[in-house]
Amino acid sequence: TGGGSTPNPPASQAQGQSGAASADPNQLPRNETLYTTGTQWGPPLNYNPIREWDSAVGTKGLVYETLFHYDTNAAKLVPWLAASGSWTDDTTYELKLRQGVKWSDGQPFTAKDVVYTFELGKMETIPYHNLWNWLEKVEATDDQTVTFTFSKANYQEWDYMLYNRSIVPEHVWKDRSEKEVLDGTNDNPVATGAYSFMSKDQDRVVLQRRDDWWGKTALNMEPKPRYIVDIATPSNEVAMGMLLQKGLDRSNNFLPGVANLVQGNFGLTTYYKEPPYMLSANTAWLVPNTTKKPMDDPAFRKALASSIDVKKIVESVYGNLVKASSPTGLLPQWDTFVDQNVVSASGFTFDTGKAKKLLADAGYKDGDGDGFVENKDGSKISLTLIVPSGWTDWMESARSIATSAKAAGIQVTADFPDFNALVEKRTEGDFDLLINNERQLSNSPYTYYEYMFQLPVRKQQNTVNFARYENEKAWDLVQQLDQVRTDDTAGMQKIISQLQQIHFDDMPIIPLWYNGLWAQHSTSTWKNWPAAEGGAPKTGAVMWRNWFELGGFETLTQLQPAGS
Amino acid sequence: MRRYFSRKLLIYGLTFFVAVTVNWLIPRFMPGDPVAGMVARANVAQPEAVEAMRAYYNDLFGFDQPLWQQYLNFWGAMFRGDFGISIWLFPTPVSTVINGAVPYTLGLIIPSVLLSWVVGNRFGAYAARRKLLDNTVLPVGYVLTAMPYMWLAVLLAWALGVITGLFPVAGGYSFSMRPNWSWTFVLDLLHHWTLPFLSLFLVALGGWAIGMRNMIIYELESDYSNYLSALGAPARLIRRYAFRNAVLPQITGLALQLGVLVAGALVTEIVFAYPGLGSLILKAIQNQDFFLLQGTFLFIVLGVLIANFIIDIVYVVVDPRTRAGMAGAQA
Amino acid sequence: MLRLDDVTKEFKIGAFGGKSVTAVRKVSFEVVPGEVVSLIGESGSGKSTIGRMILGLNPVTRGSITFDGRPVRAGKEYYRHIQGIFQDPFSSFNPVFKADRVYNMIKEAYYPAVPEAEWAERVEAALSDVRLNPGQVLGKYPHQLSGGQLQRLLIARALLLDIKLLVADEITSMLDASTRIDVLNLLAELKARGLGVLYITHDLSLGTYLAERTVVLRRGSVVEMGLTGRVFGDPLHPYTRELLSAVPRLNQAWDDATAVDSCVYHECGASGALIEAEPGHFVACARLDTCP
Amino acid sequence: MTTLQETEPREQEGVRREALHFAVRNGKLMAGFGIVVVLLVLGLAGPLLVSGTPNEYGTRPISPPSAEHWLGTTTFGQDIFLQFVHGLRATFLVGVIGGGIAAVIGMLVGFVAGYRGGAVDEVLNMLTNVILVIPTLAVLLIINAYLGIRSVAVQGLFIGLTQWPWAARAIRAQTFSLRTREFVDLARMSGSGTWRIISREIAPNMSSYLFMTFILLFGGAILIASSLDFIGLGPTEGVSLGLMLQNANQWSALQLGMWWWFVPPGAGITAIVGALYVANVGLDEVFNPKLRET
Amino acid sequence: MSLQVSELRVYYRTLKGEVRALDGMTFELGDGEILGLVGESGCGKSTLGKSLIRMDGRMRHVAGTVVLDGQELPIGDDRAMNDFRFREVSLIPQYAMSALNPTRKLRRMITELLKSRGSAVDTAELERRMDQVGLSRDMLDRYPIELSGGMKQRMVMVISTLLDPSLLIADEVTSALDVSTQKAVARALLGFRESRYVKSMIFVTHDIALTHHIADTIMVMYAGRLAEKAPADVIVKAPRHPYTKLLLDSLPEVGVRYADRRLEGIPGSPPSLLDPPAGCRFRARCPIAGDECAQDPPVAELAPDHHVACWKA
Ligand SMILES: Nc1ncnc2c1ncn2[C@@H]1O[C@H](COP(=O)(O)OP(=O)(O)OP(=O)(O)O)[C@@H](O)[C@H]1O
Ligand SMILES: Nc1ncnc2c1ncn2[C@@H]1O[C@H](COP(=O)(O)OP(=O)(O)OP(=O)(O)O)[C@@H](O)[C@H]1O
Ligand SMILES: [Mg+2]
Ligand SMILES: [Mg+2]
Repeated sequence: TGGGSTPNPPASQAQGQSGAASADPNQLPRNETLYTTGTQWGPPLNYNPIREWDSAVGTKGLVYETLFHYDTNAAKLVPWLAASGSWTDDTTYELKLRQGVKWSDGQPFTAKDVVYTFELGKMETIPYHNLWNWLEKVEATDDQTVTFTFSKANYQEWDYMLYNRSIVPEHVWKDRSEKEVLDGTNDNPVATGAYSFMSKDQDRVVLQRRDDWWGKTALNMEPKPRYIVDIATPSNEVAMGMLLQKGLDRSNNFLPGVANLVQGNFGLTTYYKEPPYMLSANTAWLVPNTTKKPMDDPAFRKALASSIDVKKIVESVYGNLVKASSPTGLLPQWDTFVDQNVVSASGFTFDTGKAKKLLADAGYKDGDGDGFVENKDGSKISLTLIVPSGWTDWMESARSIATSAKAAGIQVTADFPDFNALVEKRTEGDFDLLINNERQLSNSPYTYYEYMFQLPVRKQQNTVNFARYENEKAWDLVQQLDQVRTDDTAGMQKIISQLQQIHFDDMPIIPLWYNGLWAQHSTSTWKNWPAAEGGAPKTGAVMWRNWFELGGFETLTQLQPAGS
Repeated sequence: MRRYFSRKLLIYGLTFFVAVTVNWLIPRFMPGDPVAGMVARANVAQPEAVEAMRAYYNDLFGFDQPLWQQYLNFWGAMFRGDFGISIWLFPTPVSTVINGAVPYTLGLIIPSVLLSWVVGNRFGAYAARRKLLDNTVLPVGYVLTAMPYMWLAVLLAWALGVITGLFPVAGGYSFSMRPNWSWTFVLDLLHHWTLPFLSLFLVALGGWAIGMRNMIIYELESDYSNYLSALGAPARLIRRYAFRNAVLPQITGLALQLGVLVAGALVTEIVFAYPGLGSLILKAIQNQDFFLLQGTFLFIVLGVLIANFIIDIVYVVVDPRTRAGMAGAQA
Repeated sequence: MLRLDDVTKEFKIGAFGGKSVTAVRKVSFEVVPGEVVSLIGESGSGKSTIGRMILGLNPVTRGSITFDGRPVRAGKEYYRHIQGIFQDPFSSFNPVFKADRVYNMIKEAYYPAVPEAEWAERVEAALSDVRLNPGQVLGKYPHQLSGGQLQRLLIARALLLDIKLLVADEITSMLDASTRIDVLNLLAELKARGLGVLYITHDLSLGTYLAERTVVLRRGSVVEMGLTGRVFGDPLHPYTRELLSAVPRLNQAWDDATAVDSCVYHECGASGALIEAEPGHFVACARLDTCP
Repeated sequence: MTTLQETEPREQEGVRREALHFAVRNGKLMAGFGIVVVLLVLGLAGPLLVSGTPNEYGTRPISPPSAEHWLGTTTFGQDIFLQFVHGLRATFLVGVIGGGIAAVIGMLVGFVAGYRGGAVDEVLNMLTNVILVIPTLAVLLIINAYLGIRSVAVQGLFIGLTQWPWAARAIRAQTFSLRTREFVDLARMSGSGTWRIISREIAPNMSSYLFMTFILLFGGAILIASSLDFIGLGPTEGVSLGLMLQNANQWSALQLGMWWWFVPPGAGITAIVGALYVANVGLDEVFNPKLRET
Repeated sequence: MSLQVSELRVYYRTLKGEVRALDGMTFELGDGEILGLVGESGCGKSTLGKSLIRMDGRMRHVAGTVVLDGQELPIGDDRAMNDFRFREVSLIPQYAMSALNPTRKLRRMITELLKSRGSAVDTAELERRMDQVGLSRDMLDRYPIELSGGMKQRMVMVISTLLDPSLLIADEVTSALDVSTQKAVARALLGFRESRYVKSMIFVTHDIALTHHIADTIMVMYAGRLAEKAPADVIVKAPRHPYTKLLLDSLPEVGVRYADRRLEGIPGSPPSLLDPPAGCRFRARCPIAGDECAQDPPVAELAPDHHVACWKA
């Protein structure tokens, strides 16, 4: 359905620039096209920026845009559709919009669009509906200015909002019902971004650069690929095959063994030339169900944490493609917030002996001599660690965890239910242990601790605090953290230090390793990919959802044709 | 003849009904909640929003109704030609999803089934009772049929795709193309089709060749063959007759094979990232997409039944013996 | 002893039972103890079907068959009194087992209490009754035995049970002349001991050799029946005559004169009902007098 | 027909001896069974001879075949030969369970439908058709996916429960032609009941055919199991050749040049199934005089 | 002299050794002669028939020659025999009921068969012959399954003789038929000779009465050898060989009743052909056997055209 209904490419485009470009609109010239994969696993479904979880790649970031981007290296917001923004008082935020930005239908972009977008959140089913718990009102002071008035200023979360909400055109959307806003496929997107959708099919979405994009002049940026084809590969092996065939320029999949290829002569690059090859994107945790015995005992959880040989997982399962996490689990980008004193005093390391001692001290003994400790009441402990079936690396990791826990005397068996079954168990709290990593790098460790400590614990926990760990004080601290201004690093550090202490004392979840920002690039058509060395860009290396705002878009502007 | 057909139709209809009911039931008896999975994928942080979404989708898909009601709705909707909305590919209608995938799958299955059948039968017939060929064609045939589809597929992809670069390893057509009716596009389609086709074709080929070889040996030993050779008829004629008679059971085999081939195609499609029904089924399962599953199953059931029906008719036409009513006696 | 009353049998044929053929139509006759009734008719006239119905192997479509006044009820009890020998001795034995297994089956079913040794004696006695040398036939597979041996093994099997009626369906069809006569002689001896025999054949000379009475069957209906001497000595029905004339006889050319081409016998006598032409001699020809 | 039947009365040999005679002279049968037996022995004895747990990580990942690791190692340093011998076990187990169950159901349905005929036949026929028409692999996928079937035995069970229809059809047809044979009637006249007749008269007559059916089902079960394993719906405990194949594929063994990881499991499956098929033809030739090469 | 068979030995290879199914047969068959071949089951009648046209894989031509119309038939050479089959020697097989390809209409089958042998179908002639055996012409447009057994049998007869072979072998073509069909078929065979569709014929059966009706000469075989050969009437009325006599004695006639005259079979059974004893093979069952019978009896021509292999005859 997609292809035919998208606007035709501008006439100027047909002539192309390089002689090699074909005049056939049905066949994209290789040297002007970027082929990527690793973001979506099924057909592109819609161009609806509200559906951030299943809209076609680029809906947010390439087609629709946000007010700011976030520079992960400098740790600050970068104005995008907004020219600037500032807190005029504790609970009022004033946003200045950029001049001269136009929607793709030619209408000017104004404050009304921003107001409309945020007011959409008043609808119950809109993912950012929660914002309105602490946002009082949004007003367009004038065409270029928007004023947000808060009942409670959650500075950290607000920054997150600023670079995460796609702004939609009021003049197109204003009559849409809640159903349409949430479920609509938004077939002819009118947006501000640098690209427009050209077509989509079961396994791909094709974007075409808009040569009249406002950022060309205003930001002095131009993404280099005239076309972007994002391919939904069903599996890593296929991506690997295509990468080797040079049919792909970029794979954002986890490709096991890619280290061999990077070192070999295959024209593939990654961010680092040596382990861990990739930047870190998120933390994988071992989540114990703290409502169940004996995981309800912090001492037991600590012993469990000490029993896990993460280094072995990193080396054997991942072949050093990932890095062992710090005991805090905070991503390396958040190093400034790690309180080394707390870590050295209370942090944990892999030490089977210590794990055994912790168990013994806490009263877990192996009474029946089967090599495994029992509960204090003498009942057997037999824990099941679940990870989704088919997630090979996690399955191997789970096996490894089980092995090392057994060495410490804790009986853990790995089990691999189907993903949906696992989700159900996770939601209902019907599990012993699981592995999870559903918090990405963001502007603030707040999101990390929110995940760890959010209260209240409900009957069904959908996205956070799967451990069902209840600590009023910790949650209080998290909320305080939210209300620290984002430029107040010291203030943040103070609260985070306390949170870390609680984390170590209670071990509600056990950080294991950092998953990489999987990005393998082929240099056969495009070069100057992000890399650690020399003058290479340091911007975001993936096209995953939300990552265009974290530097992913900037990377596109720095690409160079391989021939140049 | 009329009676025969109406009876057949009745039986097929009943089979259809039961099969579809079973297919409807199976996903529903599985633990896990598709909406929960859907919501989980949305990865919405705020619990309230999650609850709202959950309620909204449960209502939308009718999961809040009693099971029997859902079942009735299902048949009702089906007769209206409405197969519901895919959960995984929300909000795409199931029919759209299937329509997009069916041409690829059919394009893969039909030629590979028919060609392997035709070629395999020829090979087998040719090899039978010829020592040299028998000792070459036969072992190759066994190796071919004994190969797991995916193993062959991956080897093909690697050898002819990655290493030699002769064929693409993924997709239904070039990622640089937009579907259109030009020769370049058609060639491109064929180019992408070749490897998946080949893997299905080769595996099936061996089976047919062997089946035919065994069958035709029986025929070559039969009374009518003996009679013809006693009258000095050349081997060519005898073989031709034997072939025709040996092919009849193979026709039944063809119908039996169809269902199995859907499964083979599934694996192949996954290996080659080919956008057919197979990949859909797997995804639908992984995402508990009841509606898409029902839709694809319905399609398969219909396909297999229709193929069987056609073959039933073809059989009556080509084999005079069935018309005389000895059908029960042969396989 | 055995009575058939208006027995009719229809078979469903066609791939899905669309059509039906009437294999046996309103057949009635009787077999009394010590009597051999021969059932004669061309191939497909329904002879075997009648035999199988009597043996309870095929259900009767209409009409009734009674044995000693009771209707046929296939089962252990019934077969204690009635046994059959089928047309094809080779397919009457399970090829993968030794031929004498048929005796063990009888023992298991009917004489579980008889000691092995005694049973072995009984078997040997039965074998010598049929003039078989036990040493030659016991412990062999069916394919190692000749047709005549097999046929006699089957007769011996029936003898092990103290049966009252034997249905012998073309039990000599594949034997050469000399073996054939041995089998016939044996049946005659059994008959003398009071056994009733329904002797099915299409070979008239064999039918007449043994039988007191003969039933001539054509296309499922009885066309003529009566004492053997009368039926063959003075055949009334044109079909019987034609049959007789077709029998090849030594020293005698085929006799074309009796073939009644002028009388299209199967179309006369729309009712097909039997007429008693002389006491005990029935014929189904309405125009007996008009036919030569 | 006639000549044959009349020849043999004078021969002192039984069919069994004769079959054996041809069996040991049949190259196909011997080669086929030979390969299967070698692999079976490898699967049975291998794990006892080669020590270690198959999934344990070794110290030398990604090494090609060598004296120390006969078939090399995986990305994780697991010894592939060790996995292979353990995998063989699982693969044979799936074959036996899946093939066995399917054969049992197929025989039951086939025998009853073929022997009883009539309405029973119609109903069973329909059941067969329904199972035939249901996309079994897909249903297997679902059952496997949601019921958390994670052991080789249960996998075999489900395969067995769905793979029988063709066998039932074939056996039904055979029974159909056997039940009209007169020895069946003779058995009835000897007071045998239905079950006794099926099991003691009809089944022994098609024993070679039944055996062949089992072989084909056995091979089929192995192939289906490997497909399931490959899509990631195999058992999660233990190793099987299919799982090895899946792992090798998921960790891109072939692309990374580790052919020694990808090739053996597939070759193993091909060898087992192929050898069984070859043996099957051999069997056919042994039991069917018409097919014997003269 | 149309057919001369001399000292023909054809053995079957089996696991246990060679079965000497034909062990030195010598006989002649004249132009236009119908030879009835009778004998106990397993005595080698079919083997003789097969040897003359097509030996199967197990058969081995050990010795002896067959000369047809002055030409020696290469009976051991399957390929070379092809030139003679159908044109010179033809066959109506015992399995006539299943000898027709079930999936071809008859007309087409016949056309293709003849074409493959390099002749065209003469439809008029074909139909005339069908008329002669009482088959209606529309049979040609039917499938074999649509014909009854007797019809199939007659159809095969017509087909087998289309090229007017000089020798026709009819192997037990009537044993499965009922008397009236039997009669029709036998008549048709006679008619074929009359019309010179075939010159001479070997008619294999175990129905002596029937043979007597159509054969000019009857040859009695016993255990792979010739026992007696003589004009039909002579055999029936004045047999010389003890086996022939006993065989005839055991024939019931219509009207003969057990009660009136008890017929007797021949006691004993024929010897195994695997390793037949030396001497007369009937010796063991022969009521008049003497010491000389331990020697092979020569075939003696006791009267013109009356050959007997017996010391006592
Ligand atoms: N099981 C069956 N199903 C359908 N038709 C049958 C069946 N058995 C017999 N018939 C038909 O019933 C008729 C009588 O058959 P039956 O076997 O009784 O004949 P018959 O007199 O014994 O012949 P024959 O001399 O050849 O043995 C035939 O037309 C036959 O085709
Ligand atoms: N294929 C064979 N292999 C071994 N021996 C055979 C074979 N065919 C026939 N014989 C043997 O050859 C001998 C003659 O067989 P043949 O078929 O010629 O007998 P026949 O006289 O035609 O008997 P019938 O009257 O039963 O047809 C028999 O003893 C038989 O055992
Ligand atoms: Mg009969
Ligand atoms: Mg013969």
